[in-house]
Amino acid sequence: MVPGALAVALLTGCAGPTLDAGSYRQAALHTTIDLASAVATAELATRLELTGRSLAPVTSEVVSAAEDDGSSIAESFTSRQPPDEDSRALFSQLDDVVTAATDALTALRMALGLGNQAGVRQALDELQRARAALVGWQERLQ
Amino acid sequence: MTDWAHHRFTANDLLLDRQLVDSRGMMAGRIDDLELSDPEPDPAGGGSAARAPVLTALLCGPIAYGPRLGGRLGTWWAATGRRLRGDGDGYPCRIPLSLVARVDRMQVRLTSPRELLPSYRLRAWVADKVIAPLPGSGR
Amino acid sequence: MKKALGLTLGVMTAIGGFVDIGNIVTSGITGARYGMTLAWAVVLGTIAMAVFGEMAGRVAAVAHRPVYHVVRERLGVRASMLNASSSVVLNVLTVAAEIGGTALVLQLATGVPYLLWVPLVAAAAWLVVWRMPFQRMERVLGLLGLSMLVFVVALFWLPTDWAALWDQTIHPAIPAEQAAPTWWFYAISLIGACLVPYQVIFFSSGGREEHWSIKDLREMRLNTFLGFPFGGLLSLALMAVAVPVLRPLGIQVNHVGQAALPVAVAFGGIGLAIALFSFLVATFAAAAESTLSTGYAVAQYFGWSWGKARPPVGAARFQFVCLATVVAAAGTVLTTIDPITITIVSVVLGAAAIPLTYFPVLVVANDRRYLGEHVNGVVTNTLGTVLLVVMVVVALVTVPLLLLTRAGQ
Amino acid sequence: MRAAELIGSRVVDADGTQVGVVHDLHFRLIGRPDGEVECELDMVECGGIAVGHRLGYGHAEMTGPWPIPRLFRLLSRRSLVFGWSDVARLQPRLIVLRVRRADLARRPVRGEESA
Repeated sequence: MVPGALAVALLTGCAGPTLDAGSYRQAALHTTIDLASAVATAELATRLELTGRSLAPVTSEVVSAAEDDGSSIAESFTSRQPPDEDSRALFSQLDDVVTAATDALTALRMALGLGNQAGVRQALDELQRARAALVGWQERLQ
Repeated sequence: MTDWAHHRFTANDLLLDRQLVDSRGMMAGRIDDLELSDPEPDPAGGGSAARAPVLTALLCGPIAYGPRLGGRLGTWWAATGRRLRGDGDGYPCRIPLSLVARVDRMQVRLTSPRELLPSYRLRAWVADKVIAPLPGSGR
Repeated sequence: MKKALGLTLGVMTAIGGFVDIGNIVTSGITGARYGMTLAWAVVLGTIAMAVFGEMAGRVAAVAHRPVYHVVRERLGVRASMLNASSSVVLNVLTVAAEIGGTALVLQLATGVPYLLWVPLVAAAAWLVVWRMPFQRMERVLGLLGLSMLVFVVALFWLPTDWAALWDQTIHPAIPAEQAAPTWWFYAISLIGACLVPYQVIFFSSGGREEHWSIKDLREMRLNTFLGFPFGGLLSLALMAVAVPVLRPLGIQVNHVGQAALPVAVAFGGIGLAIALFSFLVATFAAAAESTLSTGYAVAQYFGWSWGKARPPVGAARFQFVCLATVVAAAGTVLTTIDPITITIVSVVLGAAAIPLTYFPVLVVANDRRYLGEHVNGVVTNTLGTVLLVVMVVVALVTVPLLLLTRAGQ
Repeated sequence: MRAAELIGSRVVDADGTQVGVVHDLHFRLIGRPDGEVECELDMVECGGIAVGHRLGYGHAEMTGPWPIPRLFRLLSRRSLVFGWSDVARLQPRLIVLRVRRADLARRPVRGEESA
């Protein structure tokens, strides 16, 4: 009973409201780390696929999972209310990077699904740029 | 007659919560409680000692187990046991000492196969109604 | 010759049977996130598992008492009831994690959503419990589980910086950018993944299923002192392959697929297929074994017949409990709670629950009336007591850490 | 009478002083003249803490692990035993003795006597 109750408590307790600028910054840092992880996962899986070192269903599963992760990270980022003007500025700068990353993940998943080689390569380039931006932000926010 | 490995022992050491094994070596439940003869009223009213109770039977099954668990869960457990019995008898399943072959450190061994014990009913019900109808149950 | 074969088989089965979804997930996460700085937790968990397994196996072989037999006799009705019921809840959670894990691996391999696989996996696990003879189950699944050695081989193929790995292993320190509570939380999850209550219940009950006696002590010890540590080595390999591949890219492991990618980097599609196959076997075997363990625990507690030696009608209530466990576990996964979360919660709570079964076994392993000359020696007792203290500390800090870190997020 | 009715009962002595709670029953085998063997409840054990006893630490055969046997033996030193002949009357969940607490024997640490 206790483990069950705990599990429920853990699963229902989602990200609470952000209170001050410091914790908003912290949350932004986590967004960049988690999103960079999703982007890198998709990149790695796709590069393996392009060099014939993977299995097609695995690649497509790993990429869709990364896309899902990316959109839920983006969603919790945008749903957080910036507490002050600085945070608001941080949000608008970071939002472009976050959107670029999630869009590229979606584009990659679609191109893979269609077997569109050129689309895959283009999405990979976008992912690489998005990841570089995210890593840059990580260093700034740390 | 019961073969006792020890001639002095305590309930916790050799009897309570021990495994019952039937005459063919099959598991036959645990000893949930012990039945003792009722203490005889002291005729002298405090002078000479009354005769000490003696062990008469081993008790098992939910009706014996419930009171040992205690609390609301124990009461519920015993009540469920009574309902499953269905014959309105509120007394636990008894295994008289005459059915006990040997008591030692390893186990309590009975003289009869478990199918002949009164505590066998629930098991038989699960076996017949739930398990046997499934394919490959071995029946 | 036949004897030697039996010994080897036993050890190999112990290796293959050691790793389950808990090890796959926690090793993958920690390797990617912390490098080898938490390797000590796997070593500690594996030592504890070997010591505990050896004691439980000895009590099963000499005193003919599997774990929950001992628990009821030693703790009395009330304490053992609490003990057995928390163990059952935890086991159901573990079975859910294993079924969910198997289904996730199948989704990876086929693209069919895991929720569709859950009923099939549950039914297959139940069939193994229902009909497959014990030894065949243990050997087939254990030996196929050895395919996980592909992770060890991959480590030699990848650009592994052995000196750095070793340095992180022997100088455990919390990486600068990481929070301390989370690092400790994952330490506990690794200990919990190695030292799983169901595995000890399974090991000692399996000893009774195979009619161990004093003459089998040597074989039992080989299994625990060689098989389990080699299993621990597999866990370390799962952790280590993440270090050269995932960590430099900042990839955190949230899915089973990510944990298998390093093998694809090393060996391509074939390697990946073997890695997924090994995940499939390990999680499926664990689903069957943890289901059986629930049946063992309940049946031993009440003194019912149990085991796979006789047809199901001969152990009806035992089989009924196993069936109910599979149904409850499959139902838990079908609520769409993320199986990875179930896994982490189950290994961490498992670490907290270890003293419940460990302590009674430690006590009985010291009882001359049961074990005669085979009681614990000074070394086992010293080790056993130190580990008991460690496990009690782990149990006390687990729930606070679980809540503080939101299950390691 | 059932064992569960005795175990867990409170025990008070002749003066009404608390003696403890029953945690075990001691039996001995006695041969009757007709050759039957009966298993007689000859002593009742009571005390504050039953855990150590329940785990088996009332017996000298428990060899470790250090320091648990010593600890539990220390705790069980407070256990007392009385014979059935010391019982004045039985009430639900209560046993009244006819002797005083100070006159009761300490529980001996011993092994079983084999038949």
